[in-house]
Amino acid sequence: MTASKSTEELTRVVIRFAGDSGDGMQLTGDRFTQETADFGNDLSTLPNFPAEIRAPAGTLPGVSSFQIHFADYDILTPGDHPDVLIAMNPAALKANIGDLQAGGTAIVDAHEFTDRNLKRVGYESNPLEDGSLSDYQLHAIDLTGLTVGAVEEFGLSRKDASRAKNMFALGLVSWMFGRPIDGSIAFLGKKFAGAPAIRDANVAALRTGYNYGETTESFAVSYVVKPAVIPSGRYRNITGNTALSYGIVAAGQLSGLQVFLGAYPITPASDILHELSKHKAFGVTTFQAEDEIAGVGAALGASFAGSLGVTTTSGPGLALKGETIGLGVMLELPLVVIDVQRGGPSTGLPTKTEQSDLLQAMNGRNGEAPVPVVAAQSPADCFDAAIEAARIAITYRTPVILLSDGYLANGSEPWSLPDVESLPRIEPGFATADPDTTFLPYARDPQTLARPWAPPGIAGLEHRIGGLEKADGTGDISYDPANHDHMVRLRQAKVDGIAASIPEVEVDDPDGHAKILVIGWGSTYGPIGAGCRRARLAGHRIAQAHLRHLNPFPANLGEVLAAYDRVIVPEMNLGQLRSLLRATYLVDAEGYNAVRGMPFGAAELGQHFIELCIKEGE
Amino acid sequence: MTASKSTEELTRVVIRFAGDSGDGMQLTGDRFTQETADFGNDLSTLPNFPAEIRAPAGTLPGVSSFQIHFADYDILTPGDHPDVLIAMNPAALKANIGDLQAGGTAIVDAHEFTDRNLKRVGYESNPLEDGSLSDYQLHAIDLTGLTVGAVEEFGLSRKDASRAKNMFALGLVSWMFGRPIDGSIAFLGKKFAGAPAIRDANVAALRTGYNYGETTESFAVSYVVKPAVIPSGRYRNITGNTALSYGIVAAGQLSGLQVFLGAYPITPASDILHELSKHKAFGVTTFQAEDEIAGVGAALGASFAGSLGVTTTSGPGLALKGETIGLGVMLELPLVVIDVQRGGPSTGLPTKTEQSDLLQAMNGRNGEAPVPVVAAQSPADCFDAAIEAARIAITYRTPVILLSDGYLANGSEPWSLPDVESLPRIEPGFATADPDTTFLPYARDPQTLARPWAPPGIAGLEHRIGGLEKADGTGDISYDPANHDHMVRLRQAKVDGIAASIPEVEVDDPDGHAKILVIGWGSTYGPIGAGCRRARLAGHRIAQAHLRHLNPFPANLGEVLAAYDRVIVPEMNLGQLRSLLRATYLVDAEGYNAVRGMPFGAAELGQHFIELCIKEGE
Amino acid sequence: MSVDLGMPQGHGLEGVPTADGPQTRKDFSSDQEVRWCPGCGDYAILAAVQGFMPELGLRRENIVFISGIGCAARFPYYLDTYGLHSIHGRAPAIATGIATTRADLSVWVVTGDGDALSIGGNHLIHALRRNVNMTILLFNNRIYGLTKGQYSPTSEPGKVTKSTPFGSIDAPLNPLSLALGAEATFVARTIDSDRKHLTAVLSAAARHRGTSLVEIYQNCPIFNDGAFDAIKDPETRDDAIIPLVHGEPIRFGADGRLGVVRTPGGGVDIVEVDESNAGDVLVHDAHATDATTAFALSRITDGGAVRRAPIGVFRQVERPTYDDLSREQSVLAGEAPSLQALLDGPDAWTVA
Amino acid sequence: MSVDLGMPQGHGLEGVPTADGPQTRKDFSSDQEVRWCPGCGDYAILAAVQGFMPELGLRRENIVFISGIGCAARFPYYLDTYGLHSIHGRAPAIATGIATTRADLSVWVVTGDGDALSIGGNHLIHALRRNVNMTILLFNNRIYGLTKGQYSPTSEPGKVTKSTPFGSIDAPLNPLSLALGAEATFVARTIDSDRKHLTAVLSAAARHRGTSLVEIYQNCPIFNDGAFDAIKDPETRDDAIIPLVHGEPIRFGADGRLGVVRTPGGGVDIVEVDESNAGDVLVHDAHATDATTAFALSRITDGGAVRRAPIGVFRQVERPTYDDLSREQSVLAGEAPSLQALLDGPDAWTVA
Ligand SMILES: Cc1ncc(C[n+]2csc(CCOP(=O)(O)OP(=O)(O)O)c2C)c(N)n1
Ligand SMILES: Cc1ncc(C[n+]2csc(CCOP(=O)(O)OP(=O)(O)O)c2C)c(N)n1
Ligand code: SF4
Ligand code: SF4
Ligand SMILES: [Mg+2]
Ligand SMILES: [Mg+2]
Repeated sequence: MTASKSTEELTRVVIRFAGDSGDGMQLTGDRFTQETADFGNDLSTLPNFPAEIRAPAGTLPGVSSFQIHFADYDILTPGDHPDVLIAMNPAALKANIGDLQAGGTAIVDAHEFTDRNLKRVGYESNPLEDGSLSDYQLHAIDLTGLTVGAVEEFGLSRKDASRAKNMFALGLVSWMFGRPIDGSIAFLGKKFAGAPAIRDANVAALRTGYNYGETTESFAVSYVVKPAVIPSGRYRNITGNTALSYGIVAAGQLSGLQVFLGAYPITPASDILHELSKHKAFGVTTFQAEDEIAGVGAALGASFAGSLGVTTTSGPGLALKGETIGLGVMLELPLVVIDVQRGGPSTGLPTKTEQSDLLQAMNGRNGEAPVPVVAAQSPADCFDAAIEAARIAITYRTPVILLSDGYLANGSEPWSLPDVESLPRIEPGFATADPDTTFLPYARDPQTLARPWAPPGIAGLEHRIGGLEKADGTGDISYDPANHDHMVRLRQAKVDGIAASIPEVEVDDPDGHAKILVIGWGSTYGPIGAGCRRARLAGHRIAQAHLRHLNPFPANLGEVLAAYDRVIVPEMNLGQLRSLLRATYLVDAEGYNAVRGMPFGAAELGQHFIELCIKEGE
Repeated sequence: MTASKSTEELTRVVIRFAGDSGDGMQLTGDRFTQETADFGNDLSTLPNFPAEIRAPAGTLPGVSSFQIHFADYDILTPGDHPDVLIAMNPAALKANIGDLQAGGTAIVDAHEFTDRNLKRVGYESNPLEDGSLSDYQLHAIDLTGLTVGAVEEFGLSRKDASRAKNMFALGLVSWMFGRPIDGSIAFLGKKFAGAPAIRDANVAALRTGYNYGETTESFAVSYVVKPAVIPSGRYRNITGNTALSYGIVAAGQLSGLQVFLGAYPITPASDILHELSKHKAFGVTTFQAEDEIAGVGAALGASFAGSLGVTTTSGPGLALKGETIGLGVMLELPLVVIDVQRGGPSTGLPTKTEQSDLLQAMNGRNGEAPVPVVAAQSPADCFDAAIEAARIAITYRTPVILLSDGYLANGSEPWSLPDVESLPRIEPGFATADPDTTFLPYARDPQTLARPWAPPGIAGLEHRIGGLEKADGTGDISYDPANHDHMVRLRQAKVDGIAASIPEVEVDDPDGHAKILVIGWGSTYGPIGAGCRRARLAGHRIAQAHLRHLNPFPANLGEVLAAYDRVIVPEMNLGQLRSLLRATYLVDAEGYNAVRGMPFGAAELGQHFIELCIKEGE
Repeated sequence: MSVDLGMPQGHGLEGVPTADGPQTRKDFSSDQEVRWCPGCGDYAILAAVQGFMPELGLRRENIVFISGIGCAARFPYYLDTYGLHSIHGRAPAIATGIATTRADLSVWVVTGDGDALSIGGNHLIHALRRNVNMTILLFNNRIYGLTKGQYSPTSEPGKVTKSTPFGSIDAPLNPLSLALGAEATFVARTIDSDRKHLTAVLSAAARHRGTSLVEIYQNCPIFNDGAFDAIKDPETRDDAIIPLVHGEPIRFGADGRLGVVRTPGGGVDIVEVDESNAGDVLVHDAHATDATTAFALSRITDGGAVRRAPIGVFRQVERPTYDDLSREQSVLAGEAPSLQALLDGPDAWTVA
Repeated sequence: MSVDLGMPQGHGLEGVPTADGPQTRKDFSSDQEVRWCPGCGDYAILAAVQGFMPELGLRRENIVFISGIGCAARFPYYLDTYGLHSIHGRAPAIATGIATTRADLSVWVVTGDGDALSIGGNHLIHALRRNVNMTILLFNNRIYGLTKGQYSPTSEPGKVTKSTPFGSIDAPLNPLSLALGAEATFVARTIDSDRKHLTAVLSAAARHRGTSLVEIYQNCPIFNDGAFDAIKDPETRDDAIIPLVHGEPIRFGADGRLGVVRTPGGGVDIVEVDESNAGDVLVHDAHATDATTAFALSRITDGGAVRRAPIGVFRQVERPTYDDLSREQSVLAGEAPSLQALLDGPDAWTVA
């Protein structure tokens, strides 16, 4: 960075890249994220794409965006309102300007602000000229023109040349925030190794953008966001879907089991199938089934045969899998069911996030069919959550539902890399034949109440099981009333007993004197934490707890809830955890609910918490 | 009745006919029931058949039975313990003797007690001879031999001749309790009109059995159970599945809508499909679909096209229909989903009763997908419950889940016949075209929040709807966050608002001073009521309430619950209503749960209530 | 079993009210913005359907389009008729409920290769065997478009996609063979880019009473571009497209230099035609009672990359439709007796 | 795509460990009481299977029977192997997971006409196209037994049952035509009452590598008694049963008086055979690459009452199996790299 420009220090920045679906905004965001990680900030990201594959160019539904929040301290959310908005066309501006922080910076590609394009999205006049953006620092730049100029020498068509404008924008913003671009240059080198002209054009655009910032007068200031003080260790940036996939791979390795994924593609879960299909070398077999029912059925079959059966889906798919999960409850076999929740009901908002499948996970099966439910709280946490789900499934011989959501799936954050050696092993404990005793497929481990897992292939353990009620011990079909009552309670007790193997819920209550407890589950962890921080910064006392286990609850949860005057449950649904807490603990838990297909904002929650604290005199 | 025998007066009797699946016990029970109805007793019945179609003759799993409880007062249950057991073979004796009242009467077909048959079911010695039945009044009669003798003249094969032994038994028991047999004779005449020899043999067996009782010395006493004082009116005996089918036929007539049933057979719901398939003349179309999903899909399609779409199933089928019901929630179209609950989870106990699908009905769909839930409380009540479900579905444009169960399905009781003219009409209120305004398929009726129902065929109302979130009013696809939040709440508010159209829950609290309230739903109505009677007869105060509507609850329910010190919720599950009450009203509702595939016994509940009352000093 | 009740049993549109006057393509365009990717084959199909609808001359309000989920399944939004964008794979089941209860509607199902053949395979084959009066347009792009490019049940083996980085290993379904195996009465194929042919096939399909299955080869430029190049490229298409015309010998290629003949093994094969063998060329009989030859023709297109494809109506035979028979039973059932009599039943008693 | 890795690609049982010594029928009888109705055809099939298993010579513990729901689906309980009585219609899907993960198991699916063709139709056709190594025994009694007698997708039209008091109105599926339309590699039919034939077909099916579909005509004396009388009654059966033997002319009837010939229309027909036309009789080729003739043969049995039925192996062709290819890809993927390296990825950084 030359001295000719002044720099300003910031603690945190939120940037949103927005453009047409074809403009490469996700890639741009990914690169900026990697640069930011390389630089050493803490960060959190949130991509946002349209439901359409590629809506007509220049339309509002076609806008795709990527937001990154980075800071010199540990942050919890991808940020509420961008400080900087990059808008590659009028549609992107229109769709996103409302979110821009007052006084924030808008960088737009002036080239695209033609009458035709403006009209297409309903702008009556040109916002770059009509003064409507006067609340913002507007940089209207001919990004397209500058890019085309910069890459002239590589002999690309004008269309191809202009395609590199996202790299120009990346360069410019990288300069603004002092990001190192070497990594991105290397990346482009690899990505376009087969197409040198395109590679060179992209690199040139990137460099030109960077230099444009440095030389142009309109950018007077660049910003410094110091590296965060982060616990020492190795890190990488990771999305929830990737972390979850790795968790499944790791669970296979830790248990020594083959992994079999039976899945049917569905947004936003498909990427787990995509990722896992690459890892055959790790003993992972993936099966793209004809539908969700076949996916879970094949997974259950694989579990019967001695693999770790896994199935991935989203809400509508989970609805279809209910009957088969119920069979898994009866068969008492390991099965990991992953639901990456999206906006519902029905097809709903397929690309948006929501937490509205909790009660479906709890109850979406006929009969008394209890199933442990586990949830991930951040993108990187998906790794641990997946291992935990597999641990429970294998140890207790039961289907387990693991809840992620659309935000976790695609959002990313730095992940403190685990040391593989230190990850706990999972013991499948297969049954062995004992010539002196008859094999009882429904005998119980006294500790876990788990039954023996005896995949085919071992002489002496031949047995037949099925979905009809079975006699305790033998597993024979039984219509005996007392046995049925016993077995129903036994299956419930087995699931309840898992509580003994899970950590108590921890409360973050800095001085231990808060009267208000905020409790959540899943991806609201970040926003709730950020909201609590704001309340505390404003001088209030507020406690936070977050649940990994939704069924069974941690053993101390009742006590924890009872220790507070008010219990607040923010959820991206109409109050599903809240109703479970109320039913279980008779606590007058209050909801804070928004079902907008978007994560909560930290400011919104902070505001709400502050108001509550003021009322309570906290 | 001749004077040669003495008679004894009883107020109530429970009789169980038990035999091999092929012995015609259900028919025998049906006939005895009809005779009893003709005689004027109040009654309640409970058939019980094996899961196997026809298990090998003479085995325990092959035993089929039919129990009837009749009395000179209004009764509520089919009875806990039979006073009289008719056992057509050793298996039937073994399977049922444990239930017989101490001192009760056992009538057995001695002919079947051969060494081979005894051994088959594990009798080491002949119970008719070894004194093991000394606690009972045993009548070991060669029913087979007597029957064969009685029908000799009709020239049947010995096998065919012996088949009439169930009629011999019916005759004998009819004599014992002074039942009129003319109706049964007429019935046999019709049933076997095409086979005169068989007809005559059955009639002869029936008469001979009757006369056998009257003439044989071993039956010294016959019994009188006086007609019950029953409100005047016309009555018939009816099972829940038939009543439910009639309710659907009636709903079609009352609304003027065609009825379309899309169904896939499943025990114990199949008989509704069978019954409705007979009623094409009433505008009922039945479609046996390729699976449950197609069944509900076709029903929803029919609703879109302007019919009343109905689908029938049991638990596993409901699990499969979840996704489509969710579509119905989004489309806001009428749809009646009937779940005749059976023992779960998974295939469970297909021929047994249970109440364990309540939470599945509430939550078995992705996203926030609220659906009204209605339950029937007795066999005859299935008629009213079906009409109520249809009323809500049509009026509020919503899927409604109607819960019945295996006991209601096959159990029967006298039904006070409604006067068709007095049944309330249901107004479909189809949308009409207005040339001056654009049609808004998601506009709202201000009262009900229902949207317009505009089946194809009307010019000017053309519209496209689907499972993606829709903009308020227009119904266009909308990804707008605020709109989604609004619509999620609107759909919930519509369902909640149904409470305004349902009666308040009534409490049976004779003097208004009970401290304990027992509240239930579904088929436990009878046993709970009988249990409360027992507690009151024992001098205790106890209140009873029973819910027809599980979602939304009646408006006054919270108040009602709050008025009692203790709230007891007996359920044939592990506490599903209980958890809903706790979550909704924060009331410390206590469960009384048994999951045995059988209705509660009145004595068992009575005992439990009495203990509670004693503890509470009531 | 089937009785003549003067019920609509003629062509597929009998019983559907006709329009009062002429219609235009605009009458069938809804106000919704079309949201497929630029260059998607779905646009051409939409244009063809919108252009074709006025030819049918039906009242717009008596037309219903039902779809499942997928790119193709957005179709109903763009037509100003009644429409239902349902859930994945279930459109044929939903349409069965509509068609069975409403003889006065023209019922169309729009579906994709994943929607119809993967999750929805069972509903498809059951609709076909029942022969419910509806027209199913199966947009076959041999890929899952909406979920961004996984292989589908019609993708060629070895296909590298996001979910099959090492190549797919499933033999694909041939939609037409499957339909013929499922007792279909109308089976046809056409191409997104050939508007005239597409329109002709749609017209035949709509007029067929029963379930008409029309496979439409549809290019997905984003995830499976060029899947049908062999039959679209002017260089190769003449030798690749095999038009089937009832009653005509099956000849194709420049100047009809190629023809389809039966093989001794019972199938069909393609030969160069000259005077010596012109008489052997198979004369297409779409109305053959036996579906075997139609099946043989469907096998010309194997599961790999499309190199050769018969287009046109493979089979069209008459069989009573499920919905007509259902309505017939209702008519035969006669007038409703009194509801009171039904409720009372034969065994009611009176308590005074 | 397929590489020779010395993996089991031979017959269907390659890779399954064989028994140490001879086995008897008793080794395969479990201790569970058999609970079908007296006279049910399922007994005969069970006896045949129990009798046949020792012939296979496999270790009992490496055999798995998977079923759905129905009377037929109780089958696994009675065999002393590993068994899974699953849920309605899903057995082929569950078996796919088992077969794909375990090359050392002999996988059998037992299903009914409702289980396989109604609710389970989709899983069936997808198993067939994938050619997963398993043998599917489809007990076709043309009725729903377990739910007490509703018509099924194979019931003849007009069937009066509890759910169709006025007669059914659906054209039935022909299980073999459907399978052939779904790219099946092994398709056969046999009869419950013909133990020898049943055993021979089972043997061929088990040895076929891939999905073998065996339709077994099974009498349900309770709800559909006599459905197969024409082919069982000694009076009529000779003219009704058409045995298919690979490489042999298809002749049947007393002294082979009848034979199957091709028709000019492309199908097959039955003629009286004499010297003049003996040469025209079709020689059965179960291994024909083209499935057309097998399809034609499947059409001999129409959807009505069974009057004539070819039995034997209609089609048996080699095609790589899904499970072998899946395992092959795993082998090709090589040794697992380190898990740590996977987690770290290429872009990790270190904070000191
Ligand atoms: C129950 C359910 N499962 C999965 C999905 C995700 N999904 C939507 S469309 C689709 C496949 C689309 O492929 P195709 O039918 O070929 O349509 P195309 O997009 O290619 O037109 C899938 C898997 C869904 N919406 N619902
Ligand atoms: C999800 C589900 N739907 C319906 C049923 C009820 N059911 C059990 S078996 C069966 C059909 C049986 O017919 P088939 O497969 O022909 O077997 P069969 O009894 O004739 O041997 C049905 C409908 C069920 N058990 N589960
Ligand atoms: S993804 Fe393919 S099929 Fe879907 S809209 Fe785009 S081009 Fe068309
Ligand atoms: S109902 Fe039919 S198929 Fe089922 S066991 Fe009885 S005879 Fe066999
Ligand atoms: Mg497709
Ligand atoms: Mg059957």
